[in-house]
Amino acid sequence: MKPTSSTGVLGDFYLPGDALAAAARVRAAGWTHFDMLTPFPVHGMEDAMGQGRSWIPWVTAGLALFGVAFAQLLQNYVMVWDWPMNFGGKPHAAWPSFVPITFELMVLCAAIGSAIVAIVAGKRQAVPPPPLVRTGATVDRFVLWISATDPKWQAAEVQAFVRSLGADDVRLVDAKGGADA
Amino acid sequence: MTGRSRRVRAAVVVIGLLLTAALGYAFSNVRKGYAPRQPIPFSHKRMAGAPLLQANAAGEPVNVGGFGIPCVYCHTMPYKGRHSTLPSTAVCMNCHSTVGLNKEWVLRLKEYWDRGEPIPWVKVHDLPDFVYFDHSVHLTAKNERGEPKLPVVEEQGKRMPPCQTCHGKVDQMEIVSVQHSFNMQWCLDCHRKPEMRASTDCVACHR
Amino acid sequence: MNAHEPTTAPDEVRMERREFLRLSSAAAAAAALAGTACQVPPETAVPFSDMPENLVDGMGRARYFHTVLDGTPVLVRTREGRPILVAPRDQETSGRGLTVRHQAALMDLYDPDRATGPLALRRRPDTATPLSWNAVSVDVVARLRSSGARAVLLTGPVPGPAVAAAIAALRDRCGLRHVTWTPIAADAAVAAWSQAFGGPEVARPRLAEADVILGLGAEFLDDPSGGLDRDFASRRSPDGADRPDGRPTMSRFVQIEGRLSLTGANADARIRVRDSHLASVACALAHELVVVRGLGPLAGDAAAAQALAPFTIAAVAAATGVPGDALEGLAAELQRAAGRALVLAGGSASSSASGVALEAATLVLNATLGAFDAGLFDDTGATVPDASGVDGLVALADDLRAGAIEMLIVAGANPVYDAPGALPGGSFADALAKAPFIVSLNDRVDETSALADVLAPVSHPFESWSDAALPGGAAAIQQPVIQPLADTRGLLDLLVDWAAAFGDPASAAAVAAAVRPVTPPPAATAERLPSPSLAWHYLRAAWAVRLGADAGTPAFDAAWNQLLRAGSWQPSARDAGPRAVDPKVLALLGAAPPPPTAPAAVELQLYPHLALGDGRHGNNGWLHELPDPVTRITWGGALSIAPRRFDEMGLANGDLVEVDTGHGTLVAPAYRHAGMHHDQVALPLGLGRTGCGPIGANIGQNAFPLRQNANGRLIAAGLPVTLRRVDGHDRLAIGQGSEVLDRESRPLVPATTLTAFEADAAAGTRQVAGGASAWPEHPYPNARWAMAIDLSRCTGCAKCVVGCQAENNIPIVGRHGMLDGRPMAWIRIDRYYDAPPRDGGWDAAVWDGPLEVVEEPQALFEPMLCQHCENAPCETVCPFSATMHSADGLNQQIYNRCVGTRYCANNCPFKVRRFNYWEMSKRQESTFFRWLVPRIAANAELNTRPPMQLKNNPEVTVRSRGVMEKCSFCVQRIRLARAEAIRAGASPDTLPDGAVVPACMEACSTKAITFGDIHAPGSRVAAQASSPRAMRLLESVGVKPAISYLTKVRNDKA
Amino acid sequence: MTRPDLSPYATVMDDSQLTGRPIVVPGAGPYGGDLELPEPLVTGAKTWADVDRDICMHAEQFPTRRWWLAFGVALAFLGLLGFALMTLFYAGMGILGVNQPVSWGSFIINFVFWIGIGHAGTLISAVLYLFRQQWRTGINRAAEAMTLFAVCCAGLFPVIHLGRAWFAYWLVPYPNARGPLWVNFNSPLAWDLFAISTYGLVSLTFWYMGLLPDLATVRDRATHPWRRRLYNALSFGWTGSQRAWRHYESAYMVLAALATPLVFSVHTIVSFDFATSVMPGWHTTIFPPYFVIGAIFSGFAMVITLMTFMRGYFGMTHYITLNHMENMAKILMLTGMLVGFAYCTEFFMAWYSASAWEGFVFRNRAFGPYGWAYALMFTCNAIVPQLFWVKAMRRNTLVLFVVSILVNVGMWFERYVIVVTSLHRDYLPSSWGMYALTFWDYAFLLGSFGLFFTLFLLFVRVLPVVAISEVKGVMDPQVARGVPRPTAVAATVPAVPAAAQGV
Repeated sequence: MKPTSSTGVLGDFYLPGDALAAAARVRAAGWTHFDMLTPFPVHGMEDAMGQGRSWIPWVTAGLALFGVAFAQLLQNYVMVWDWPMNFGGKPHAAWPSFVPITFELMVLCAAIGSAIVAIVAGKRQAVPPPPLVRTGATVDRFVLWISATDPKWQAAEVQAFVRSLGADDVRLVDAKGGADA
Repeated sequence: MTGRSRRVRAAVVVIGLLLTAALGYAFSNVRKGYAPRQPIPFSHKRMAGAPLLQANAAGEPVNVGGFGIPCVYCHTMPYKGRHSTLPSTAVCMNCHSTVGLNKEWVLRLKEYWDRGEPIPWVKVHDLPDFVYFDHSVHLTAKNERGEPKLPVVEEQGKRMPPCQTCHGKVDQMEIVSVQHSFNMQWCLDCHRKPEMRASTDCVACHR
Repeated sequence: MNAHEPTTAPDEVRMERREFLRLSSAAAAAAALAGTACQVPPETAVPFSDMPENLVDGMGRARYFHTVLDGTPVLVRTREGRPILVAPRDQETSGRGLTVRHQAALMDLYDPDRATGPLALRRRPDTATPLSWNAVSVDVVARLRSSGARAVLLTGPVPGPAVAAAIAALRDRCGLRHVTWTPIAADAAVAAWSQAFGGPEVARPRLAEADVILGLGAEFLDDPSGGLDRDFASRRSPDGADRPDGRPTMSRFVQIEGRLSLTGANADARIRVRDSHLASVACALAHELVVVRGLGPLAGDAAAAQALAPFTIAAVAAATGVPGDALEGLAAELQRAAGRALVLAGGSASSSASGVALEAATLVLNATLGAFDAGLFDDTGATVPDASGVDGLVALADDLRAGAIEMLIVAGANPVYDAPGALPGGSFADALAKAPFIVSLNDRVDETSALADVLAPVSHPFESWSDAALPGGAAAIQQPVIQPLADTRGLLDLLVDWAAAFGDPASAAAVAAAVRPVTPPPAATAERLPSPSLAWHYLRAAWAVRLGADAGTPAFDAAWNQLLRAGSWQPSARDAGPRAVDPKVLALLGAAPPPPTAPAAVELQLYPHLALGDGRHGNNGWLHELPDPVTRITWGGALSIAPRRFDEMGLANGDLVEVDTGHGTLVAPAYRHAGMHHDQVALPLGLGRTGCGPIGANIGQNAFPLRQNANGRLIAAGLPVTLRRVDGHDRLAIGQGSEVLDRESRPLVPATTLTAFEADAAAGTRQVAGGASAWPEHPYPNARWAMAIDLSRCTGCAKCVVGCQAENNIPIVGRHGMLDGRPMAWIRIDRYYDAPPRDGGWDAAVWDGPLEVVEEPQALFEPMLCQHCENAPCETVCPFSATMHSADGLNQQIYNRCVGTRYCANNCPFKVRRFNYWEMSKRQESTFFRWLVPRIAANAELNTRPPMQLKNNPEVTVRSRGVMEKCSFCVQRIRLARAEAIRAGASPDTLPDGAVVPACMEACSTKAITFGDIHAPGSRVAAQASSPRAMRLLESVGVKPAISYLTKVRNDKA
Repeated sequence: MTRPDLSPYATVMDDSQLTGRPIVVPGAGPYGGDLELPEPLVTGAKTWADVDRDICMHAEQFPTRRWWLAFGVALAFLGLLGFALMTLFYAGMGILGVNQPVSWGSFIINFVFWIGIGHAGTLISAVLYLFRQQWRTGINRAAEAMTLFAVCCAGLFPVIHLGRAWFAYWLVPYPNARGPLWVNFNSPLAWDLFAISTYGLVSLTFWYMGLLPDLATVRDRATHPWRRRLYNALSFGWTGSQRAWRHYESAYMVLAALATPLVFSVHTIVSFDFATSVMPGWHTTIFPPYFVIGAIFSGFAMVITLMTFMRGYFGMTHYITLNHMENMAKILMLTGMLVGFAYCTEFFMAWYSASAWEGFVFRNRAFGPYGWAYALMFTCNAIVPQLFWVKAMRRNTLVLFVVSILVNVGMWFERYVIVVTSLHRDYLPSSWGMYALTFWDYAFLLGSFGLFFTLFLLFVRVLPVVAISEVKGVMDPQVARGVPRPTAVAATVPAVPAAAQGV
């Protein structure tokens, strides 16, 4: 079978600790196109997989600044520049009045933007995701996924390696989503 | 995602945006181009347009252009009152009791006159009821130098009242249609010009 | 198309037609396209077929006409032939003034419940069928001919000389008997003046000349039709700033009365005396002045001493409970002011059994104080008050019962509603049933018309020609200001028409002139149509005599047109020599009854409702909705009970109480009326109509039947009654929240005494100052509009309220709307009772009407309208930008932008913003929702029935539901003045002072309101705003109102 | 270090065995002392697979009769809301009790009430998340859903309370042909638009972010292909990939950090509606904290109400245990006392300011014609929660339920007191008036509950009502693990090479 980007090997673990250890060993063994599918986030996993901190907070900061700038520009354009009106004797640029909306737009841009970026970033990984098979990773399995796109890929070898990590139910999957144990 | 579905999606977005823009345009310019059907198809071009003499088959000069009747002959009040006023049928009958009685529409005019019934003209330049527009102040307002803020139009050696500024070249229209958007933005475009020194207070028009 | 026209059109025409078809289809397509894009539906613009010559300049502009209404000359503003405002004339010198009924006359004119043409009622209004005027006239003339003296014309007070002459002509020619019936008559005054001076003419007091005024139940401010409010207010100028001579002048006004009237509420000092004791108290003052102090021409007169003998101050004080020293002090004050003092009676108290004695004592007092000699009475302004007693009505009822009447014509009288309940032999309605034939000339199927055979509705005065007598022999022309809205005829037209049938030469001449064809009449109408100008011909002929020129001559035409432009005609001034009181008047004092022996007895006063008067305009929603200035009750009346008695009876406002006069009972909701005498209760007259139409029907209780007939006089005050609380509650629609104001905690009304004012001109204006503003002020380089309201001049008469309502298209919310707390009036007159602060506590504010405040109340009136604050809190909070400041300092409210958050109304400290909770201008048709929410139908009935819409001012947007509105400082008038300036080539930004007069200022007869541009040269409002008396409200809140209130100064210098 | 004996965990099978105190394992401490272990957050010795089944069950089986009953009642009230809306739009604001001095009435009360309710969900999610309160996992999903539905109800009222609601869109500053005529950014109502829509959107995002893994769980349990496709699309094809978890967790933390000040800002801005006005009784700087704490208070009360409902109706006692309830009771008591403190502070400030206007308004609040409402408010909000000083009361679900209802009654009346008593007697005594609810006011109030419960019941029918992945994360793996094999495999796995660490 010709490996495609959806081909790879899955292997199950039953405890988060086991999964952590396995991930660390996969990484130590030089694999790069691997992933760990878990029912809940496992503390320390990005460390074990060598991923480092997420860059999402930087996105958040940028979007927050955009929100602030947009809110200030909007309000000053409307109230001061485009059609200044006398509302209750207040000056046109009554800056305290602009604070709430500035804050809200900052939060809005930062929060919605961060969430969208995080979801998109989660989807667009260098490592191709496994095809949608019932991995059990949404129930109670911690599933190791090694993609066929990894330069070290050798189907049989990989399965043996995964078994050697203590994984249960090690199987090869292909693009059709079928598992081939 | 395939390229095809990508294109479909892009098309949907573009069409959506275009629709929104079109709707926005339609809503903002609902008045522009409005040219309702009138009970009598009065031709401003014929009545108010510039005369144009041409020789007919017999070589006699015939006016194929307009009669050059000034606007205020019929719309009498723009300098004095809020409304420019439509002429009463009697004004039409000043001439048409003797002139043009071979024309179908003149006969219809005469029928109205004979019945004593007013002619139910359809308003062309119809502002909402909450807008208080005053023709006279627009025509008589002077700037600091004492010149009319709305300049008098000089055309073919004749000084014409600046009706055209808003109403367009009615004397060239067979059927009168609205030439501008007649929305608040359009009003303000003029009112905001510094040299106009016009009020942009809300109560200038709404009260 | 005519047959002789060519059947085939020339080429040119066909070309045109093709062209047209092409273009019109394009236009239709464009219209359809535009229609899909929410184009408003096409609107037609219908010009005249042949424009009347005099309208050429009048399109879109207001035109003003002088006419006369209910005896007062008025100025009527019309637009395109519709009256839209009734206003006073500029300089009113006729000795008459407008009342709220004049201001509200538009609602009578456009009343949808007026009859639209003659009806054959046959005493069954539900099966009425229309009649033609021709049939009515033929029938009436035939019956008049056959009945002779057995025909009776029953009218209200005769409005003018022309109608009087026409009636006289009819009476002379056909033997018709004329009976007049005035429901509320000044018979006591007429009796006393006739006795004293030998004639019924009552001279007009010169309040502007009097330094001290003593009111004995006087009500000249409650009923300002005599124009006395102007004169009174002209002497309420503590700083003289608003007077031509610039000299301060304050008269002192002491009122003695039993019910707190609007007049008493404006008094500097007030003594509570029940109505039946007023005459005794007046006599006691007379005794003190004439007998004890020997003042005046009657001093030393034995007859006078004898007549006044029982009324020593001690005796009267003992009998009435009035402190003797108060009376002595008052007598001393009057003595000091002799020659400058006036004593006035003539209020509701004069309709008590001792009313004639009261009026007589008043005359004695005036004579004693030298008021007549000093010229404090003006004979050039003398009037003969309507005083037809009840005798005529009683005799008529007797004749009806005896079958002596064959035909009764009722014109402008409604005795079934307003006759006393206990006539000898039964009610008037029963007597009417005996009449074989009744024609009613009233304007609708009212209580009396319902019993008639034929209703021949007369036009409103604004629709017909007539004239009216003014005080001092002057007269005014009543010229129509609109064509009759329905098939009605003017009263004078009818009378002239009928008199002509009997050969009266003047009438016949008028008819002949009227039917002389000007243009050939349409052939289709075969019957003889008297021209609507029949009365015009009659009037011109009659007035030709007065104007001293022959009718038809150019000189007469000029004089006539001049008269129409001036509005009234003044005879050459008559000599107003001093009057001498005939001592015979002393005999009337004997009529004063001995003080009642049973002190616990409660007596009843029936007083004319301030807005509705005698109830003739019972279907007028503006009048019903106007809060009574004193009680603040709208849409109905209440039994006023003194606060202490009210509390003793354990009542709450609105609890039902039965009043028993011995020959009639009435159940009415109770009201805790501040300042009532403990032993007096009061009920308004003029309510409880049943036949006026759905707007006013069954609002309040009809108290007319409680009046008693005593020797030809109708007794309406001092009636002994017993009160009994009955089960039930009828909520009072009171147009005000709390009524007591402690000015120390809440410095909302600047008020002080003259003593304090002379010591410190800023007395009474102190309040907590506001902090500094965080922001710089906005510049106002051009005009800046502002208002000043002089509370010393304001009498609280509420004419401004109605004037504003008419000018600004303000709907009526009805009784339910007032009960729901949703009034719409843009200006209201707040009435407070001044209270000292309570001791101690972090909340010492007094607001709940404690007895010590409301038993002897000191009333404060404060017109409250949008203050157009510089720092308007309402503007800040509107998210839609529907309200903001204009460049000339107006607080603009833009209805078409308003979405109705009502945040502005919340944030208005003055609560002057009004929200359209319902659709008031359009009828909503859904049967289901009209059933589910009955107020939809109720509001439609009050506001949307044609021809009500004709009253609307086209210069002001009619607001839809869901929109906030408020006083605009009559911005439409400002904009019109600016437009006028632009047309005249002047700068619209620098209008001269006085160029803009808002409706409230126009309606104000006492000149309490001043409006203008504070930047204009010589601006009066700027001067007033910078006066030390000026106070801008709520300085501590920092809103900076554009309205300055000038201190109300109470003259405490006895 | 030896593993402590965790057998007490296994013995904790259900609510009745929870004590609300740590489990003491004698002698199990690292130095031989007693070891205090927290009681488990999930009882019943559930495995991770059990969690899936227990929670997804409600979204998978045909609705029970009880659900239909509840849904029917909720729908009836929603129908009432619809009918009332039709009447309102046809007849106008006049059908309500609002009038001249009291221009804001039940609609604004309901608005503030619902917005307040809507605060607990995001607070539980965000603030408790930031404070690492793991017990939040049992209730946060339902609480966030409650937030959203409460914001829906809240968002309804400012729109329909407009006189011309069909022009509500003018509040959005969009370019237009009127000049363009923009909005007035000085107005707190303009701030409200941004605050509430931001809050709604961020809460929705937060809630949806939390739902993503659980939607994948539902997908993976689905039997019908369309259902599978639907939930797959809804979960954006979630696989549980660590590479997605990494950004997910970061974003979730960021959202929590943003939502926390947002929660405080929203009610702060709502309080500005009142605090920036010039009305005595409204114009006060205490309003922002006062409103926020009241919102948290009422929100937690509503959470307690709903959780009682879910425990009883949907058998969620193993996930929403008495310990959860007790924790919420503690918060309720704390916030109740803070609210009571705010009430007293208001009076102090009114007295201390020496402003006659302010003094009168507060006296009138407590002793004026609406004193009954004030008494009701004070009793329900400041006195009744004092019950929770007694532990037995905190652990009695009936008491909790009754108190939570009372608190929300009290909080509704708090807004009633604030809105009505400040307006009905303000500066000018002449314009004082009274306010009373009409039938339609009640219809809208009840109808909004209909809307809320309809949405909530639909939510429990189609989505996991407990945050499955988060609950799994706080369960003891030894108890909850998928396959009951000994930990031998893990023990045999060699230690992580040092080279892989610390990268």
